[in-house]
Amino acid sequence: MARIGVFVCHCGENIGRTVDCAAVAAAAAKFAGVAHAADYRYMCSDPGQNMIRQAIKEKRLTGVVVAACSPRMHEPTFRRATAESGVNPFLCEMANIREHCSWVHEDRGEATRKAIDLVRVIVEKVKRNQPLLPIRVPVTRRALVIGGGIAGMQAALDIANGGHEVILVEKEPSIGGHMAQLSETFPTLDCSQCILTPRMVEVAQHPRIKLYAYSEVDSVKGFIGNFEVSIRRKATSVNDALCTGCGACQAACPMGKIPSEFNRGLGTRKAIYSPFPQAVPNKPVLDQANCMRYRAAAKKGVPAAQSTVCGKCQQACPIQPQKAVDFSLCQDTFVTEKVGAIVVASGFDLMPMSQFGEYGYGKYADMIDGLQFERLASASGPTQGAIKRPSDGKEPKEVVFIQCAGSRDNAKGCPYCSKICCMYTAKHTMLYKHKVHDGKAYVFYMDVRAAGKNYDEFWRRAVEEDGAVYLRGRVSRIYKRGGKLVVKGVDTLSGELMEIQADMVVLATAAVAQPGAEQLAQRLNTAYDMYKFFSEAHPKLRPVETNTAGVFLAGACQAPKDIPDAVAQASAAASKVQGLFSSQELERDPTIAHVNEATCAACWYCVDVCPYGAIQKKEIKDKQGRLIKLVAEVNEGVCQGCGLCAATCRSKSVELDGFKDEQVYAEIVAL
Amino acid sequence: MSSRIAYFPGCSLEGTARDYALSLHAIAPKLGLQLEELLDWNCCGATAAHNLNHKLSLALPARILALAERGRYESLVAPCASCFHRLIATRHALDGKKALRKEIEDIIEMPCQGTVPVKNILQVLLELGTDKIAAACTRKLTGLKIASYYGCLLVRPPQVTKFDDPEAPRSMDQIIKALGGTPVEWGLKTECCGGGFSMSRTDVVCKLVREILDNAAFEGAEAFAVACPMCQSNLDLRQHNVNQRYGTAFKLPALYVTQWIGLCLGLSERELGVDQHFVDAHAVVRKAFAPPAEAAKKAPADVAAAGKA
Amino acid sequence: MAKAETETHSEPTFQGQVEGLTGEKLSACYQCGKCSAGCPAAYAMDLLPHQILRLIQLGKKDKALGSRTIWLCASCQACTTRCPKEVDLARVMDALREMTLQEGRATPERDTVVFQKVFLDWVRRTGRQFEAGLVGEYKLRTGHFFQDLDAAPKMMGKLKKVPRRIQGQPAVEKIFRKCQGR
Amino acid sequence: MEKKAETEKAVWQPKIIAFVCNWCTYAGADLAGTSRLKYDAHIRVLRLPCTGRIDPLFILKAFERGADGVLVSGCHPGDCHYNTGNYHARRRWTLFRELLEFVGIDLQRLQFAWVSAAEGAKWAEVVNAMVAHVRELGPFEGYHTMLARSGQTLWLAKAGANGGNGSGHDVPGTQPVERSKEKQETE
Amino acid sequence: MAEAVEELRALARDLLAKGTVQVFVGYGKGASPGRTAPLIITSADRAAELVWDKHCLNNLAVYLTRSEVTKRGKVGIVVKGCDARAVTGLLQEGQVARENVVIVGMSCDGMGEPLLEACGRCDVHTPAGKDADAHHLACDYVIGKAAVPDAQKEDEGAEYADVARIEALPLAERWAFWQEQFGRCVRCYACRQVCPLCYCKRCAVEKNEPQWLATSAHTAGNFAWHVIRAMHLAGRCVGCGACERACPQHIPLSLLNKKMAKAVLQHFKYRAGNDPTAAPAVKTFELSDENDYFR
Repeated sequence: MARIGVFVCHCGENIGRTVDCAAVAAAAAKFAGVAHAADYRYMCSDPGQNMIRQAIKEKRLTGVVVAACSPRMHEPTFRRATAESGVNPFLCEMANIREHCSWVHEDRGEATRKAIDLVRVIVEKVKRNQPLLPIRVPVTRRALVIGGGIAGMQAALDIANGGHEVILVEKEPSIGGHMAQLSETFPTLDCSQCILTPRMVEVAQHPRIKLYAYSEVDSVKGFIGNFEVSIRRKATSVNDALCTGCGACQAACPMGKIPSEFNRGLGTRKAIYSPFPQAVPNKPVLDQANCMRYRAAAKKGVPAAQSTVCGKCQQACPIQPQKAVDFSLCQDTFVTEKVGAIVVASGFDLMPMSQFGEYGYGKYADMIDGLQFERLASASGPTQGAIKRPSDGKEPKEVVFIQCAGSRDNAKGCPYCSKICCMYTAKHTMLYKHKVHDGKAYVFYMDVRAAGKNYDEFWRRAVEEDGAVYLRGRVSRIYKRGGKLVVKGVDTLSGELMEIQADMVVLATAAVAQPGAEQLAQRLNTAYDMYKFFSEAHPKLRPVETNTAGVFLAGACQAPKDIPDAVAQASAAASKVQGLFSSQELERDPTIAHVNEATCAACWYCVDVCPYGAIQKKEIKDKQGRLIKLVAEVNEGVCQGCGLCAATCRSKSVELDGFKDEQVYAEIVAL
Repeated sequence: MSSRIAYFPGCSLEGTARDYALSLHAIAPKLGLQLEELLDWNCCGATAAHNLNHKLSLALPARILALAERGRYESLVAPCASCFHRLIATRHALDGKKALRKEIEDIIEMPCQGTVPVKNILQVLLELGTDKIAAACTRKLTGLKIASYYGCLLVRPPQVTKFDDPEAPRSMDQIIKALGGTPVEWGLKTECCGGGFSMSRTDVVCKLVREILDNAAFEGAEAFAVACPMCQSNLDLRQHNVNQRYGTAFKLPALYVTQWIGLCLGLSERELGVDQHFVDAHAVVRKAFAPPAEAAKKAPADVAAAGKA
Repeated sequence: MAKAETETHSEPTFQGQVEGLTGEKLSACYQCGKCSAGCPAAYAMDLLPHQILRLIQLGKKDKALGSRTIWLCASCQACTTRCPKEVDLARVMDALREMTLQEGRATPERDTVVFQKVFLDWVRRTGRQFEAGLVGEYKLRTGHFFQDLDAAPKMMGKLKKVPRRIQGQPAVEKIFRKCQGR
Repeated sequence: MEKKAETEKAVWQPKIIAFVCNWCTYAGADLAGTSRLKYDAHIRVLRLPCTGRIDPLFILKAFERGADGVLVSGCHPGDCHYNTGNYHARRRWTLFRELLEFVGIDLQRLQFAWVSAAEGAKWAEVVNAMVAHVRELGPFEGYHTMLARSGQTLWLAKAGANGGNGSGHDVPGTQPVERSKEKQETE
Repeated sequence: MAEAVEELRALARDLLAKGTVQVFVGYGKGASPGRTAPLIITSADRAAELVWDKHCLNNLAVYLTRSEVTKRGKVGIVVKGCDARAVTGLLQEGQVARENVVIVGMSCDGMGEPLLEACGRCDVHTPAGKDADAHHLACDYVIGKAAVPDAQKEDEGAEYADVARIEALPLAERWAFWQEQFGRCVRCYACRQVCPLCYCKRCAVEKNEPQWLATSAHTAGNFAWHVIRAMHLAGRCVGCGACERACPQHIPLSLLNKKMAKAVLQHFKYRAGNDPTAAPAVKTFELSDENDYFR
């Protein structure tokens, strides 16, 4: 038989004025299972709390009901007091007779009657409460960072400098991301590589950062604090342990015509290559699809190691006796890492020009996108920074820059603003004018969005000092006429139709999600929006968390971002991770769901409705290990206790601690 | 080719574009195309209708669609791009819009379910297959540089016409290629010619036609291939106006794609109505088929063969 | 000085009217001007297409309906095809023209209207177009007697000399009556 | 029996049970309190983690216990503390209310609202409106008679006796036996 | 039908003999003429007992979740187009593994004499066979070709006419109507027994602590029982009507389920049992779902 103690608080006059607290206590005393009832002026005060502690001891109470303010206010207080006298804190609950009663009603009789009801409800609930122990989940204090762009590098460095191990996974042969492709950066026009490469080296040499380049996350199991990640290491045919990165193999490779991804097709690379001189790690990878030897071997159906074709790279390798170039390393390998938190920094991509029919489907050599222009302008680029147009290497005298190419364009399925184009286009006009003094730079724009420190000043400088001609309007059509690209646009401000015979056109194509983003999100069981950008847990208050505990976001994988924003978010994510890593164990609210395996019908409705993917299928086997049946199972590390599963379950086989059917039933019946 | 195609000539093919009809009827049997002229068809209302009265612009084509449905045809082909557009646009407008369809059906007093698909001539020819066309040829356009001019209404807007590419169409070029011609890659394939303004705003038409002629000529075109009476007449009839107005000397004959095919099937310019054009095509045609001698010789046999196919 | 149209709740705004007629969402237009940039006839227009749409948004009915622009639109569908906000501007132009005529407003592009009216008239009378008649009557009504005389002989060779009524003409006539509400 | 019925009428006050989520509506009701907004007292709030936790069974049970009206309220769409709980709940209610209406229940007696933690005033409005509606309709005679016919009079009698507040002595349980036992203890 | 039944017997015989299936579920002779009874056989030589006529009303899908059937191994089962929907539902809800059943679709011109009104609106007289796309349940075998054409799903009006009739009644009359109906229920649970989708190991009504649903057969308890049952079948019931046919008290149970089906179609554009790949309506949601009734 339950022995509940009821403590009614006057909260000075706040409750006492409209609720007859003594009467409430008196009524409560009569409730079945109530062993003690008292009222006091300030229950939350020390004397008040002492009353509770004493009563628990003296009256051997099995549960506590405090009728006072909102549980959102003082529940922790009274649960602590209860716990201090040896009763499980979850056996203490509050009846809200202030916010929900005394403060909102005037008639003392009605308010008192209501208060009595509210107390009765909670008494009936507490009678059925069970002691709950906080769930402790061990935390593996290692982090996985997906993506080695500026955001990923920043997050990795911050976490590593915080004293924790970091696994950094990059799908390209080198870290650096898009920032490594940029020539200069706005709004300061300082050289991108000059500020980036030291960071890359720092990452490479950091004792607590383990870098997996040319690798991708293959699968993710587990939950916050306890993830198990399988990483695919793509075959490089190069023995990293031996390779010194001398570059002899690249020099020797006869395949010279392969378009360089890093230079976005404006330059070429070899079949065995590292994407750029300052690459980190500075080890080449062999691209089998473009290697003579691998092709020949594939035709013959023999392993490349046994082929005799070419092999110049191997011959050129100075390492002795065993060559670093090793054709037997031709299979992808897998490694598994255990981590406690994951930072996604998989970055963005650009909308392909093939989507612009009205601009010729990107078939015109002299129409390039923003990143291609960066490579043209970059001192380390295919033209050593000279602005030469791709078709004939001539210096373009009239260049048209087109903003919002795909962005803010519903017809292209991309109604959002890409955020970075206004600024980098302004930068492009400057870089161009600084190198081609007699050149003309036209910019077609719809609005110039330059909110940010020194941003507006920057684009104005492009106009006022460097003489870029800004035309407000979209371009409707571009077609080739001999060596020129005819650009048909309009300046809506003057109402003038603008037809420009351009030597080169630069499209500021929309920033879109990485091709693999959707699959990655699914592997991580995190939400993504209709444009395949990762969704943050709350647009304002939880901008770097996801709805999956332990998975955080950094950089442009969440939405288009410029460098400062990406870096800031990366550091924020890193600090979240360090917060999580600040203790060995993670304590979680024990009000979670449980499945009655005996009655579970395995319809999996709970599995599908769970917002957290916290419910999985569990095999029940007999002693011989034969499968008897499947049932649903709640992962208490992941469950957040919403109870959606409990309500969805038709056979009532799922119960939510703290809000069990019995408890709710009792509450209803008590009214 | 047992599928029954309803043939909707449209008004201009009875008049200004008579040569279009002539050439189509000349090549159809040789390609095994069976076209049944839709009985008692009416005018689609063209630009005028949708300019002045929306309901009318739907009702007139709707009657045509309804006739085709009543005739249980498998498809309805309209060689005139303008007619094609009005028909398919109407079909699109009524699609899934119960109330509107009801209203229009009440106006035309016929059921109009939109069950019969509408096609333009290029679609029909492509479905026939370029290789089949090539096979039927008795002579080839020896590398003649031809600019395929599609104009507006065959391809725009794509969600309505659902045909080829609105910005860089290829279908007519493929046919020209099959005929041994050299398709010209040029920028204004789908630029507007001024369409219905031929009479009322000749100046506008001349300006647009000039740009089209200029770009085609610049890219080396020796002649045009078209599939639209309006385009044809603007390029052809207005070419001399352009030359007068702008002091240019363009001489680019504009032949219907059906006429180009016809020529390659061994038919004469007269049989195909090519002689009715304002810009004389004879020189270009002769150049294309030089040397004409053996082509003429081997013609009859092949023609017979093609006839059977 | 320009002043935005004051909305009265009794009758819909100009934008409301046009949206009603076309089913297009005109508030979507953000004035990027792509329609104007691609419009083949824009050079000859007194207002650019995007400006017409802006006038609709501002409720400037008289200025929009009084413009040459709406009559210079060749319905080439380039704007509709390329509009980033998926507004069917060609359809909007149709609606504006129809509105102009229904409200019996004067138009600066009389010839075009005449041509199209004559065009439809022949369709109503015979069920089909009678080009010879069309050209003749158009010249008569506009007074452009000497237009294209040089082309005439060759042209006439192609054209039918006498109009032919189709059996369905009464049906067509009826369609016209129902659509034109007479 | 008749006497009871009379007293019942004399003191009748609507009995309305509200099922609310912890994060938005409960907090909103707290705000109404801290803002000292006054609203009708004849509502009893039961707190749950999320509207997604609310099972139609709860609502039927509330009616069986003599509720004259039931109010369900939670976070606005998109604001759910658990991301999607209220969306699933919404589908559930869309069907459930149509079903109840289909079997003859006036939907004034089963109302739904989204009340955020910031909408103290809205909470007060919603409650007042709900109570007012139910006052107009009067006691849920239909259900009450059905219960009476089903021999479930006990709860109703109590419900009437002290003004719709239910019995102070009735402890839930299923077997009538247990119920009477409990009664003896406490009376 | 004569040749169909022979083809069916031959097929069943073959399946059992070859051991493709260990148990075969079909129709057998009923207790009285003009009736059939489910026939569950495990040996080829009993295949001859299978029948196929106008009276094969039962929805045999219900046996696919019965352990006494499934424990024997792979199951061969006879389904009509409508029953196939139930099988689809079971597949969607993971109750049946496709590889564990051999589905024999029977073309059907409609059942019962006179014809069941549901059959009048049937749009699956001939079940989909192997050639069916991923969005339809593909039967392993289809026997015969239906003589009558599939009804066109033109207007939902006809489909839900009987529901509409009730909806049209004033509130009070609706209440009275159902009070009368539910009053008659004796809680034999036949409705649950024959329902292919009532496969729960423990029904909500059997749950005690707490006993949400009263078990004794009084109106209030019955009311709650039938309302909750309708909720539990919402978006899942395939409208086979077995419950109503099984009800000894002739309570129009289909009305409730059809009301839900109507609501699900109207609000969530979903039809239960049509598409094995589709997510059941009550498992998912749309941001744009109906929201007007929320204050």
